[in-house]
Amino acid sequence: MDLTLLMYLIPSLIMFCCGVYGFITRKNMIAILISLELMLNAVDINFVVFNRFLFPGEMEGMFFSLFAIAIAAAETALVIAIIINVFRMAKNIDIRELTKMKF
Amino acid sequence: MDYSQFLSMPQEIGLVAVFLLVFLYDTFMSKKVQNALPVFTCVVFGLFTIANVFFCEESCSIFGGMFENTQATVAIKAILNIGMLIVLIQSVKWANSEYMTVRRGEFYELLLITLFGMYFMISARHFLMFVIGLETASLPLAALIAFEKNRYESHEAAAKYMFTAIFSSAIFMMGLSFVYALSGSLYFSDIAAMIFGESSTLLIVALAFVIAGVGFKLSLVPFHLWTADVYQGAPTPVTGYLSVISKGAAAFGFMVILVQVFGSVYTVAWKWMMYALIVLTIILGNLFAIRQRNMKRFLAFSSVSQAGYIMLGVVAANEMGLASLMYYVLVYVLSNLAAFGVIGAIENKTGKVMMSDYDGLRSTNPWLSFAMMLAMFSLAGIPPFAGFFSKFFIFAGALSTGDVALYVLVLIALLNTIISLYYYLLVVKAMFINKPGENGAIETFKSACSERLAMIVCVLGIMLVGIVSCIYTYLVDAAETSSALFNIF
Amino acid sequence: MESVGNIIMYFIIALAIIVFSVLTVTTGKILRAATYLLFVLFATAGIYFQMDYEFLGAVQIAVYAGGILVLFVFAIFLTGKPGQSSEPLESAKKKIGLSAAVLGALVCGYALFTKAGICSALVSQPIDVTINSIGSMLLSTEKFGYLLPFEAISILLLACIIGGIVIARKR
Amino acid sequence: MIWENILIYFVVIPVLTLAGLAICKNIKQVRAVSVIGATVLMALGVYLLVEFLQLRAAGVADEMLFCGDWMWFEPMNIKLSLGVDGISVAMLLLSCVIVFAGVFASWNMDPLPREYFMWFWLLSTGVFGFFIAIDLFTMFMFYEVALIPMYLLIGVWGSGNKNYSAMKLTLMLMGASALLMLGIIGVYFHSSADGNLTMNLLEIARNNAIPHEWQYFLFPMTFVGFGVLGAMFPFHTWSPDGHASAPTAVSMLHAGVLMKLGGYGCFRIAIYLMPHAANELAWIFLVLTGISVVYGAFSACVQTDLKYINAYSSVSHCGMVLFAILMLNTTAMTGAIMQMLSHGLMTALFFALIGMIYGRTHTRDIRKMGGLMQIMPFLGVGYVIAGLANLGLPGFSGFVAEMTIFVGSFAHADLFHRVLTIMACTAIVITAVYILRVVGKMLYGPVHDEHHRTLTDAVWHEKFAVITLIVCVAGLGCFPNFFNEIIYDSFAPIIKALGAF
Amino acid sequence: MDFSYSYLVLVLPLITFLFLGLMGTRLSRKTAGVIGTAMMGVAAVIAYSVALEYFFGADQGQIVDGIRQQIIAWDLTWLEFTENLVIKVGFLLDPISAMMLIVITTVSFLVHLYSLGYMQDHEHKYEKGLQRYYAFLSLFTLSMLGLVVAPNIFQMYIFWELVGVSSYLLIGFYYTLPAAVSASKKAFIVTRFADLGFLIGILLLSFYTQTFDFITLTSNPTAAIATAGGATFMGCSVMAWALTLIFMGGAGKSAMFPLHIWLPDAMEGPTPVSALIHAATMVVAGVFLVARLFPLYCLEEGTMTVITVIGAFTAFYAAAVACVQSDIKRVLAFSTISQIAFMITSLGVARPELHEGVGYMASMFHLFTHAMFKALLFLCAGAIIHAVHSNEMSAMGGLRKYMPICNIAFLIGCLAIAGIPPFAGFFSKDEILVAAFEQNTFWGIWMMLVAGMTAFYMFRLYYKIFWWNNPDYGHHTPHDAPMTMSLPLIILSLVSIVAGLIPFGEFVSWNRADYHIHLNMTVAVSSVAVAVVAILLATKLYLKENSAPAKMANAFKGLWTAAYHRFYMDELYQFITHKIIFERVSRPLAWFDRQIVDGSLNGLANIANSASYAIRKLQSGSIQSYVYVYLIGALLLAAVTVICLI
Repeated sequence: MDLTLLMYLIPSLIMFCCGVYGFITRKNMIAILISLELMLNAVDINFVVFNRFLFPGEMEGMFFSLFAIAIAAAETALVIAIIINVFRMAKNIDIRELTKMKF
Repeated sequence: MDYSQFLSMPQEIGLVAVFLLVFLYDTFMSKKVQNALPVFTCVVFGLFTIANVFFCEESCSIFGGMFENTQATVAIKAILNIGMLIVLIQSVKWANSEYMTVRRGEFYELLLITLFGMYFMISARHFLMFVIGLETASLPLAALIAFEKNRYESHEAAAKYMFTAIFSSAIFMMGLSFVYALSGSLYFSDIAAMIFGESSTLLIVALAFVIAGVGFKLSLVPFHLWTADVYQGAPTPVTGYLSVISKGAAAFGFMVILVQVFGSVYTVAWKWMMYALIVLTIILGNLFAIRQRNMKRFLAFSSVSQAGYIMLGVVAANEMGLASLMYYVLVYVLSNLAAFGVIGAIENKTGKVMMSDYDGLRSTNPWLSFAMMLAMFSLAGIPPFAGFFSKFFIFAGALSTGDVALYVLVLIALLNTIISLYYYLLVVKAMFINKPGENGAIETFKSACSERLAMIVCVLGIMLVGIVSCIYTYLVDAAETSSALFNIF
Repeated sequence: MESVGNIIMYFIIALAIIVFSVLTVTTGKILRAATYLLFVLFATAGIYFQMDYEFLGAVQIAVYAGGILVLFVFAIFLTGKPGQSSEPLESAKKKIGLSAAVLGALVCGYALFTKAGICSALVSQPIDVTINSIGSMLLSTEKFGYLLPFEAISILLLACIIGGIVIARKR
Repeated sequence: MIWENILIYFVVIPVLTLAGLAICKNIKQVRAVSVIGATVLMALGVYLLVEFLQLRAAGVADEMLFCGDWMWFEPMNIKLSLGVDGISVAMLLLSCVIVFAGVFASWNMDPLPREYFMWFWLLSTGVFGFFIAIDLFTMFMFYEVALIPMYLLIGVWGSGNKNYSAMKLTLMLMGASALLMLGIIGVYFHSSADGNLTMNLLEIARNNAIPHEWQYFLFPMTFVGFGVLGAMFPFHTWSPDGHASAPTAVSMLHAGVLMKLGGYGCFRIAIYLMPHAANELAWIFLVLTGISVVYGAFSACVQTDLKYINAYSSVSHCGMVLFAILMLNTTAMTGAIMQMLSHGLMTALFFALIGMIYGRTHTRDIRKMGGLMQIMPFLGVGYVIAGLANLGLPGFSGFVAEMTIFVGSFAHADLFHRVLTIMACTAIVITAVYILRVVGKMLYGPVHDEHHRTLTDAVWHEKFAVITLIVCVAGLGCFPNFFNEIIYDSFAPIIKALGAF
Repeated sequence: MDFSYSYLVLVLPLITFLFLGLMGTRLSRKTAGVIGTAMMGVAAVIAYSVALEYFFGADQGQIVDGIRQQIIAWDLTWLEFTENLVIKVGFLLDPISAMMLIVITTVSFLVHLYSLGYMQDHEHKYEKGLQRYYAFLSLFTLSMLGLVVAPNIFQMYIFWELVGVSSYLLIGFYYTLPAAVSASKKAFIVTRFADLGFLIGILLLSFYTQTFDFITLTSNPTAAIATAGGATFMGCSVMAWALTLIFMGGAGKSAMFPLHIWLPDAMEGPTPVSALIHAATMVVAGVFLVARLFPLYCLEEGTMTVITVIGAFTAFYAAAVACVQSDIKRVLAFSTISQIAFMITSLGVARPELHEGVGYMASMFHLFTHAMFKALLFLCAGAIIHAVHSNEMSAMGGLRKYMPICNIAFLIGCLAIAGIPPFAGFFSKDEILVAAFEQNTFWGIWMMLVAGMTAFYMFRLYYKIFWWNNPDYGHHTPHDAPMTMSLPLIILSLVSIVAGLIPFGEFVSWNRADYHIHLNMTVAVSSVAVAVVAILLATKLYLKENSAPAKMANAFKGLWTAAYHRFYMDELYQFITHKIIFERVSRPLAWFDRQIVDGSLNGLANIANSASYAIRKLQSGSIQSYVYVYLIGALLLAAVTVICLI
């Protein structure tokens, strides 16, 4: 039995979709952020496995993942700062707090 | 290791220098002169903007083709610089308000960094570079949006912006991973060569994800839903910045990606995708805008539909489309910033942002209403103001392909200008025709020098940019020297 | 033919990713969600190791699992009682989320599945992913050199620091 | 240099007047500046006419005289091209007269006279620019410049349901100009077979390169685009509401000049540049405009608001213009131009009088007026004259124009056209019905409202405006051949283009 | 001496009109009247000199080979439609136009003069607006002269319209009276409707013949007809259509059934105006028009039949109505209609081959004499109305004692119209009857019957005014009119007596050659007999007040009422205009315009608005729904494209 590309893509895809699901359904902002991390992580996996399986001679995919991790870290930090600020004002971090502006 | 390549990107270097100057001034200058920081920034950035005009170096492609400067990129960056300068001047008053004193240094630093990110979006010829540019352009913006700490809306807007931005960048990168799977490279030129003739499902999905990712920045329908809330929540100078500068940069970058990378699937796929998006964007943007009574929200939806018009230049996918796109961005920058200038001035003074507050403004503040009217007319595309010319050229650009489908598209867009005219006229009506409401019109006030200066620049721009034809001519030249972009066609 | 160890390893990793991902987004308690995320991240690092990108795997563990997750935990503690379980999800919302996820999976899955070479096996040729080569590529200005992104991302990080300060600062 | 061309001054003067108004301090200065501007413009118009006639008399047979072009947007080969033929000269003169009379008709504009006049002059700028330009882009630009001031002129200084009317008018006209823009760009991209695209009318016509299938698409675009402004059925509804709400001078200018842009554009752009489609599709628009003619007249019969009556009458008369243009022969087209001049003057006169009457009685409902002839004889007589001119009394311009149109249209060899002509002819009877109905109800009979007895007759500036217009109407009606000869030759190129198919 | 000075005939009234119209209010009323009259007098003198010069003057080519030539005294190009179709304003002299010059200027001058007296109120103050009155009279004279001397059909149409409008203005002279206003409106609109036919006729005619010129058209009528090349429309030749339509214009102006309804109402105008416009001159324009194009008409048998039938019927109809009217001006108005119908019939039955075209000559002759005696009758009526301040017969009676001059003049007029020799009417009417008998005995008898009715109703009128009873006039005793009014009466009486003796046929005939009138004794005697019988009947019934007329009216109540109401023609028109045109066409159209055309636009706007409202839920404010839309959008974009590609 060979480990094929597909076999690695399936968990990544599921991870991604879980992220989507989580984003849409969760109420807690941090939970939503966690879902986002799942999505970003899935993208990283994709890059890496594509690189390794299809273009083993180069390392572009790997480098992309490398930078993506850095970016994800930066994003997370910023979002958490914002969440904490929201918490300061609204005293909770329910996503439904963020519907003051609409229509 | 040829580090001299950095010298081929003087605009970025210059911008970093400006950033450092501001940073150092903010950090090390004494309290006494701290109040001059906004003016200092304006002056330095102004010098930088002017200097840019004189240091237009030759086109170059550096870092192994990762970064490219052409006359077109120089031009669009110059346009963004002008917009940035106007935003900086407009915000002097705001930045000098008591509340802002402690963080105005950061305000300018963040603004400059965002601009830096946009430079990269424009010049990047490698997807990693593009993503970094995109993130650099959007992440600090979230901080800027959340700048007004004691306004809840500000935070709500920041949160909305951030969540959507990360989600969209996840989608975008997902798309990129597919592209990578297809081509094995992230260099634009390599990808284009690799996917030539390819029209697999994966490519289409990748394309859709890429469009969605950048469409988020441009707020194309259906990727636009964050726009209104964020515009409303953000501090007005930031809203102005968000609505024009970041949109302009994204539009250019978008065009480069679609044309250079995906040029080979133009007719098969993305022409139609963009077609659908443009129709949706223009129509829905307009429909949403009709009902808005908050000026900032109103302009948000107006800018959504304007984005649709800008995209007409993209679907044209030729030199003329590119030139018209840049021209449109320039005019749009001036017009929209004029509008935001007025809104900002009034908000600074009275805190009022509803359209009904503007009733009878003409009788108390004739010049403000005049500037606002010009902005509205320009946005609506009424001659002899610049907006007319930009609309005309963007339509002409789209039609220059001779494609019958585009005629239909342009027709739809043109018919939608009627709706847009309707709501722009609503503002004019409020100011000029309506009688002041129960609380009376906004009282007469003298806006700050800086605000007036910015307004004058915008108004002059609105009046002259159209009639003075050399600007458009220059942009066409610039686009034509970048015709390597269109090689694939 | 892969070595059995690799295969077993793969299945453990895949299973961990799938199970913990699902758990992350379905668990009611936020702190548990963070913990499950940690497992997912570890598993991901496992894939990187399996792909021979040891450096990347190390970064994944250090930055993600070590850095980001700690941030999460801090945030969770800052914003509420950690053990608190949120109210149950509305089923309408669940359906919506599920439909989006499934549709996404279908589209992406179909697209990937029709891609040629999707079933290609791992080529076990040795690849040059030494720290040495990574380092030199990271600072190269030639093609496939990453000096410019490296510099650019430093500015991004700087911006995030400033932004974070601005947002989090009390005044 | 551009300044050596006399035509550019038709734009320069309004712009200068505009600038002058901007620095005015009080109403006296505003009036003075406006009057000076209008007078200079009038003089310029007459001078142009004389020069033009001299050149023609000297045997200069160019299609357009005083031509000149200056590169504007080089990448698209857009030039600022100027030039006039007899038709443009006639239209320019008309505009001069209306603007001149309009200034006097809005003598006591209140509130904000300065702003009012500024918009007024901006509108004029657009109108003049449109008539002197022969470059599609320039024309289109000026066309839109002329449209937008209407919104504020009606919205701020109008009366009645002004917000609705102003919005409707602006949106409909701008909607039409949207079609027009598409049409113009389309024409541009097919303007030349060898890739030297151009916006210049004459060059496009000379190249004659627009493929027939494209003409089928672009002709309706441009024709409808201009036709809306020419109040073509079923796109005429902006006109009644708009006119009813607009202040006097604006109605004058709008009906008198602006609606003429429609007819002028229809034939100068739509028909001239796309003769094939014009030949093939004319029948559709003939039916529509034929409906306009009769329909407008019938609708006018039951209106009770003076301005509505006149607006529907304009629909009918302007319909006649387009109708005649579509007959595609010299006589009918000459008639169309005559009708434009005539309708411009007459309607301006009408609206001026209505405005003056309304300014006194504060009602425009004819059921609430009566016997005004006894109270304000000057306005009454003026109104009767305007009415008679409108219903086509010989000696006034309307008769000449309508007869030329009928004779020309009837000369069409096709039975369909002739039957339509006869149907259009019936409008002259219906016109008589509604004109006399108003005259009878409003001016004649016993005084309806005793309060009206205290009203005064016209004052000098009003008389001046009215007399200027009456003289022009009668002049055109008594000496038509003078104008006929100015216009007649200008159709040769168009007829030639049409004949090529 | 050539005829170029004839332009003065037109220019003088024009100057008068402009002068009085523009400056009139600065003049006193009397001055204005005197100026108007004087100028008219001068114009009349010049017109006489032109006409007499034409008929009797030294040879300037008026007569060639015994045929009077058509001379164009002068012309100016007024408007060029095409190379062929040119409107020239000119002056055509031929027998009928010269004759008309005399008629018009004579009557017009007398009316001008008469009006000086008539247009005063009790205190002998001139009426308000007299300047305007004279201006309009001048305008009318100008237009009527322009009409008759028109050398081309388009000039005729132009002046045709102008007489219409001056008629309108004069009928509505008392513009404060609603009746006058509506009468003027009616007159204008009905004639305008008829003119539509005229216009279309002109268009048709000129389309085929490529000329407006009367001389070209009539000098070779066969060729002109042939230009149509036998084209037909709905079964009739287009030329027949053209000529019938042109006749329709004439019928409108000449108040032929069914377009006659405006004329009785037109009596709301001042009586001198009725005399001038609605009796003597303008209403015969239709006759003149047919006469002008006679060579063409006589080639289209169908059209001629139409003309005859309409004429004959109208003559009878109007006479019947006139028999029962109580308003003296109405009686005269219907009498006018009837008499004009005589002329029309006469033209209708005229054929070149029948008795050398006697009908044509008779028609013109009757036109001439009728102008004189009908003007006389109207002016008398004016004097009477002036005296008793009422139009109604019931307010009169026994006036012979108070107004002797008027009595005699009116009697002369009645005798003339009744066709009693040797008064003018006898000769001309006799010729008409001859012409009718020539063509068809039926028409002869028919017209003779109508002639008898004429005699009856005229004498009924006469007796009712001057005899009948003797009411009490109170202290406003009627008296004869002042000299300015009486003089015209006397002049016209004299003319009415002698005009029949003019050898008219020598001047006017269809081919402009000499034509010798000889009385057809059979017809003459029988027609006189009929007239005498009718007069006797009238004498029996109306000389003294008695109840016989009322009994008769009761006996034929239905008929009488119908006739009194003019056989409900007005009501029919009212129905058509108000119920059909206004209620069924205009109002629905206006509704359609508001609701459908405009409504659909407003509907579009509303759709946009409600669409805007409907989609606001999309902007729900929740990030999760935003993201959902975002994702679905992206996926759909991909999916749809993929599906389309496959």
